Amino acid sequence: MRIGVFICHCGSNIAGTVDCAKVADAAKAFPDVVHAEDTMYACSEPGQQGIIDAIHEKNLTGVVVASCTPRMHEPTFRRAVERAGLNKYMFEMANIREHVSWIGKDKELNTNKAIDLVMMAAEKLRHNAPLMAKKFDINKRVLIIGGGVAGIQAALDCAEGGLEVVLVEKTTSIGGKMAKLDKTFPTVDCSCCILGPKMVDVAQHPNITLYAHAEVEEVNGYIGNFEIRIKQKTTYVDWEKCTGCGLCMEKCPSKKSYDHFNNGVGTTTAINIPFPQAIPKKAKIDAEYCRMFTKGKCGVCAKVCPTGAISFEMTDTEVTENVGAIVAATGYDLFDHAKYPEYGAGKYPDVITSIQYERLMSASGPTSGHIKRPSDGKEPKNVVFIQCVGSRDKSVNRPYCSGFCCMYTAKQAILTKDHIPDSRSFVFYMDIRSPGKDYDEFVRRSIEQYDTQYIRGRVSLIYPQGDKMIVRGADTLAGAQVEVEADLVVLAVGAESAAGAPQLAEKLRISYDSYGFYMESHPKLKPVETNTAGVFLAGACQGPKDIPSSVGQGSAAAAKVLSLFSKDQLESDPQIALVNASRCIGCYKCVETCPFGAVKEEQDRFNNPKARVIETICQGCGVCTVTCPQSAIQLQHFTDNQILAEVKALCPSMMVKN
Amino acid sequence: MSIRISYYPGCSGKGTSSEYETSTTGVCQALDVDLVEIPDWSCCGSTPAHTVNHVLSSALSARNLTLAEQEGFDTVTTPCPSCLSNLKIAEHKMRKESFREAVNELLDQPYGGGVDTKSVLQVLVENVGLDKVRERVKTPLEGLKVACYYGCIMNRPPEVMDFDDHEHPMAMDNLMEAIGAEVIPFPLKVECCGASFGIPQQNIVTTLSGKLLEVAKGLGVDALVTACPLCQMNLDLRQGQINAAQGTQHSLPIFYFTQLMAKAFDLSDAVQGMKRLIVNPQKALAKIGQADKEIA
Amino acid sequence: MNTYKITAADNTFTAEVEKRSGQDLNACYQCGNCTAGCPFSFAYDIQVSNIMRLVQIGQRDKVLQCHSIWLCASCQSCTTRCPNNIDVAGVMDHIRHMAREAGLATERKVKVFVDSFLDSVERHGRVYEMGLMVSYMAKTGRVFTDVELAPKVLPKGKLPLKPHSIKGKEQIAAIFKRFREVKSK
Amino acid sequence: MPVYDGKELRIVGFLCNWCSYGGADTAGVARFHQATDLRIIRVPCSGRIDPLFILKAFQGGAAGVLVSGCHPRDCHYAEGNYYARRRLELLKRFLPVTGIDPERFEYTWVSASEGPRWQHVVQTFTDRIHKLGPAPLLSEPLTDAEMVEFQRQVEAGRGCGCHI
Amino acid sequence: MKGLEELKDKIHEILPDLDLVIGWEQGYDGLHATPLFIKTPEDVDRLIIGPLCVHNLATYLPGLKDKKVGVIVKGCDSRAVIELLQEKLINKDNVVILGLTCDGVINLTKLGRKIGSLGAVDDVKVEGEKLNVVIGDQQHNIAFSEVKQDKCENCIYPNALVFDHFIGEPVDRVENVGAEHQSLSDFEGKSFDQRFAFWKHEMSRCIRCHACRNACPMCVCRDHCVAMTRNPHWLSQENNVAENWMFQMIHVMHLTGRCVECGECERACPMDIPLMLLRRQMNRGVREVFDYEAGIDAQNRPPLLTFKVEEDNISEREW
Repeated sequence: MRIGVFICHCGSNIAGTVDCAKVADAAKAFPDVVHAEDTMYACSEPGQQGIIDAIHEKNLTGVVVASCTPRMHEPTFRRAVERAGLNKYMFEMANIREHVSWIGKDKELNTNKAIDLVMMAAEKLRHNAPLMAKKFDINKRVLIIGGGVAGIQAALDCAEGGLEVVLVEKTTSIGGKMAKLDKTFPTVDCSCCILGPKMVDVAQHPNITLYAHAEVEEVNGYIGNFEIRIKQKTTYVDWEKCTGCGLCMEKCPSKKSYDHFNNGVGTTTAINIPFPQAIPKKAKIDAEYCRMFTKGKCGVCAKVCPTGAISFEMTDTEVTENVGAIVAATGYDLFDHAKYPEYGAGKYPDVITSIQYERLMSASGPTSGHIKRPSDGKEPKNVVFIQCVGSRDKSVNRPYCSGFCCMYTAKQAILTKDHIPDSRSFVFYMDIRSPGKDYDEFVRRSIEQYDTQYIRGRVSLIYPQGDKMIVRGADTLAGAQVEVEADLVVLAVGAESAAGAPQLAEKLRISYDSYGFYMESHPKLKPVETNTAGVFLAGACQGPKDIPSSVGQGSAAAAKVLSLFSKDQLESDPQIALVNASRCIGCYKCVETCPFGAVKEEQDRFNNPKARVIETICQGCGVCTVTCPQSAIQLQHFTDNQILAEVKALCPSMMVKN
Repeated sequence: MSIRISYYPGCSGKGTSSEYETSTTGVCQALDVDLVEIPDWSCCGSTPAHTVNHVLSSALSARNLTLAEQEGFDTVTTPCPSCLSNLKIAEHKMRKESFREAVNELLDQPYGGGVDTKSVLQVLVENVGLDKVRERVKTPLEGLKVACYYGCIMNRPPEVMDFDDHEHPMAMDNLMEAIGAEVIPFPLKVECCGASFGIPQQNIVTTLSGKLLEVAKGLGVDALVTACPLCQMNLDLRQGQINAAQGTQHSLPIFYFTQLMAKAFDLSDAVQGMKRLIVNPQKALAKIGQADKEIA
Repeated sequence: MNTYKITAADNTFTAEVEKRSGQDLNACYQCGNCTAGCPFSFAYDIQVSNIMRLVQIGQRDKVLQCHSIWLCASCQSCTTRCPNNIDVAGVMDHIRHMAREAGLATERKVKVFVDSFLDSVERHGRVYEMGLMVSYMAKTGRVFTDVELAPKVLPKGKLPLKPHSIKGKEQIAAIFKRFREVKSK
Repeated sequence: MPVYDGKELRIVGFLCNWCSYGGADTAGVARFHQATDLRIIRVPCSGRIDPLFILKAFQGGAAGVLVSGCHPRDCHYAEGNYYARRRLELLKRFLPVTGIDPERFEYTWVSASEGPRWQHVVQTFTDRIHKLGPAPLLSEPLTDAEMVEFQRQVEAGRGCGCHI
Repeated sequence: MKGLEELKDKIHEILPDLDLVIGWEQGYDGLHATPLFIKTPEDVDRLIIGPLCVHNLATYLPGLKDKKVGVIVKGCDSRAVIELLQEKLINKDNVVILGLTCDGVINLTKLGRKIGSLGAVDDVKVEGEKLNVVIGDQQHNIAFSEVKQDKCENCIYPNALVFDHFIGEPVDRVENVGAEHQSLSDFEGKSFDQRFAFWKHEMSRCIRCHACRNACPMCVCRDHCVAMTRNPHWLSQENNVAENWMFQMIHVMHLTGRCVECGECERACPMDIPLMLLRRQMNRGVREVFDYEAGIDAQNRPPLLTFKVEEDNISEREW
């Protein structure tokens, strides 16, 4: 083999703490290395050309690049060596940036370590073999999980692009958090008026199949061919028959049910349609409150329903859908302020959350858009907004900024003045974060034109005195403690990952961070991809996001799916397991351990039992390779010989006396 | 089933809070809690010690923990939150080796660690239990409307004190309810009364304790119930000073929770120590049982 | 007000406070929650969040000479509610230790009260409240401190006129003695 | 390359591509400084790690071997780390009989987002290995002169060299 | 071992339906038994059973997978059969198991240490607990317990666990059930360095003859053993301590959760390397972590071929 080695400086990123020339020099002495050089930016156009030229000039048959993590640029360099006519698997990378120059301070030690890593890569490369990808058919349907604005956008874009879409929504209506909002910043246009038509489009689009009140139970398969098991949770109402007339809601005697859509502001009936614009507009019985379930008798809804849609015996059902790609758009949840006992831990009726305030202001809300405080129904005159409740707070394990609270608080202060002209709004804030088109102007408008009193400091304590809430905070700009006698306190609760997000991630086999937000493939360059091929992200499931960003990501994910499906066949990754039939004794232990059922029991022409790997099913984990005592089944590109070569390079047992 | 536990009365129990001491021991006896006083216990150092030096403060506390340990106890109980805080913090800090060594350097006998301290309140609520308290009640305090004030350090910082909610503690509220009193939630349960500044900075105490009395008055309660000698002294003994400074006319009795328990248990007057209170509690105490009569 | 010369500031001060208290003061983002909750803020000359800031920018003299550090009662409001889990009350305690060691005591009465208290403990093993009052009044010259309370307290038998010393009071005295020896090293 | 005398010990890491290798990258991106001893071998999944690779490293004189994969339930391949956990736990319990201190081998779980945790793992493990010192060797290393002779023989075609 | 005549009768009865039956016969001297492959009724006459019948005949089964085979097994040997069935390495339909009860078999190394040369033994008789060894006109009377195989010392499976025909009456389990072999705890008295040095010395004696592997009923790879190939290249052909050590490690690791402790490896080793120490340690781990013993129930899943999401005895490794 003729190996070429390229040591990247990455500007000063690597060269700052690694002597790249020395590494290249050392590499020249390695077996089979015929060329070694250091280069400023290996990934740049001239850098890649240099590699291609060297392959041609020196007749290289394999290439090692020592630069950043292979998780970043391995595909880049593989394409480069392919352009030069080599098989792209005749390439290895040594990670001397993330694993060397960025973590070690001592240049001498770093250089020595870089030499080791290059040697390991070269030794592995000596055992590499060209691999060829196979092509397989794909199912051009897409599953979108979550019917908030991001999921709606992704669904509509995919459907418009001609794809069949399966949309699964956890609650009984699509619309997500946006459907609950009164107005949106910075335009103060009606949230439901701009979202409503999109929701109707989803309902009417011939390419979209909507499963509301449903959840993804199980995901099997791989890019191009996923099999999804969906649980259709019982509603006790036959939606084929339900016309959404609402007669059941009028007659239901259990009127004190928790109103999920209104976040507990006001109550609803045990059988209900969550809101007038709901899609699908169908009723569901909340068994926790329904008298038929709690007391065993009632059945009023069943009697009044004109289509006979009520069925108390209904149970969960399951459906299976086959798709080729998945978009997770599961959104976020709001921080539970019970974790702040100093703010009453949810016990004071006049200390409410921002989303409850949205519902209070909404014309379709429980107060028909009149702001009335929950304790006594009076119109509040002094309204205090507290920012960063469950954001930027290490003590409740929420150190991150939720990003949108500053903006919605400015909006809510403006709307408060619109609703109650003689009211005063006070906003306790730490910093105002308003990067975005017309965002900061909007905050200034709240301050300058709507006389919102912004107070820089956190609130330490809220307690009731008479019919007021005493809010004790700090004004750090004045260097003083301050107190506000408030009629109503609105907590700007931050975003946290949706309930059940980690469990879904495990089903999808994607990663999530310690707060439950899904990990994108690359924070800058692959913001809607995941590390699992065929699974994409949209919206706040990846991290807190406002509406424009969520919509943008919904479209971006749709574009990714459409471009994936622009081909009729996909290339399979050849880094999969392969059986050496002459070594296989047919014990089928690999069949037992394969997580994907990718190994099949077969017989050769002499009727000897042999294992065979089904290429399109194998995902390349290598569990089988370790299971096999004869090492007959080998994971390509990570064979025993390749890994042993690396181990032996580091721990050369032959360098010893007998 | 009786409980045997090491007991640290604290200096004020032998002086300004003697009624807390008598009612505590009386109530514990009535509930089969055997308080074994630490022999020859010494002052924990209170706030002054830790404001001077943490090693000194912990040394003064640790001496007492060692004495309890030698008696074969792993838990000490004390009525006083200030003592509680010092003993608990000493144990907490001394889990760090370098700190423990520095403290032991000051001591005749080194402290080995591992002795926990609980407030009497915690022992009554957690070890004795509200059911047993309810059983022991002879005269329920029906008709008496109280608010419970816990003081600032009984539950804080939560990672050290490890008892009840640190902003809205309920232990005393539940206990008062168990003996029949009507309990109004006090919004400033853990707000500071001014602590030991009564002597050097009287205005601090009159302002902060004045605030507490003001809020309590707004709730329409007959009395405040406390668990801390310093809080009780600031609110009771200095109520006149507060009235003078704030221009108010408060006359709100300030009980120790153990006094009201003694009352409900029908323990002797000497145990109850009601006469030792500065603000006359008779009017409030007269309400007990009145509610029933009104209905009748 | 002075211009703080930030670059000329005393870096060692910040480091010393961090080392003594074991707290990371860089974690403080000046939200003001400590000031917001502090019951004593009305009596402070510098608010606690401002003290944290002044420590961050190394203003040793300003901090050690302030009155607030003597008026903090360690009620733990700040520590309990700090969003960055900083033990603010602990930091205040340590700054007060540093002021004491530097011979500073802007609130002399507070210092004298503390000294009198510990004096009493050192002498008797426990606090002798009556003796403490006498000692305090003698040192401050404020003979009428709480004198109006005397008629209320004395008949209640709450202030014993004799100290009750404990048997092991020498052990307590030894603690103080060793403490002073260690400190003087 | 021989290890740096007095400064480094030979520590080999086997990391799964999806979680722990990513976690090590995350630590690098955040510039979380770490001891330099560790050399990482990237494998697709902890389920690909044959305990024999670890013994092979010890055979070759490794002072420590660290394995890290996705947290249980988070495996990119759904089940690989469950198999790994069984294999590695048994290896760790087997090692004492060989005379290799089981403290020289450790396995753990680090996700792609856990940069700080990775730093902590590396630092803790490296410190531990430095306390234990260099590994016992099955044979004495060649002297420089013997090494030259060995290479001469290889070049002369007398040694097969296939074991490099 | 009892019931030779009953056994012979049974073999005569079943032989017509089988290709062969595997048993033991007297070897080249009075001391050695050797495997007997019975194909004709005449062969049956040569059959012996007794304390000399050390060989685990299950070792031959995987190689005779397609034949109809009868096999005679002691309690310990039967575990190997079960493990082979568990791993589907043999087909139960093709095997007829003749189960014996056993009160221990001889360890020739131990005997050799007692009587010096093993060269010219004429006869060995067992009389109760006594072993009578005849060499020419010399007679050695030795307590049988002193020259038993290690595995017999605290054997808990004296009767065959699986059988189609059981010969004789099952005996009760002996005392000391389940106790770990003394050698392991003795070895643990040594420091890590001493243990390492011990193996370094033992492995310097290993001649890589592969007898341990060939005797092992679980080593079914045979011609495809990774110790004998360059692809993959786990071992070089160099004969040195490090490579010998690695060879033995491969053997142990490939037996993880499978070894039934029949002791054949150690018996077969011409250099008397105490290989069972390694296996006992591995089995201790399997027992502790999975509460599992290999070769007890053919329905059990070998521990490395399965997993639990929450393992009972593996603590999550928090740092």
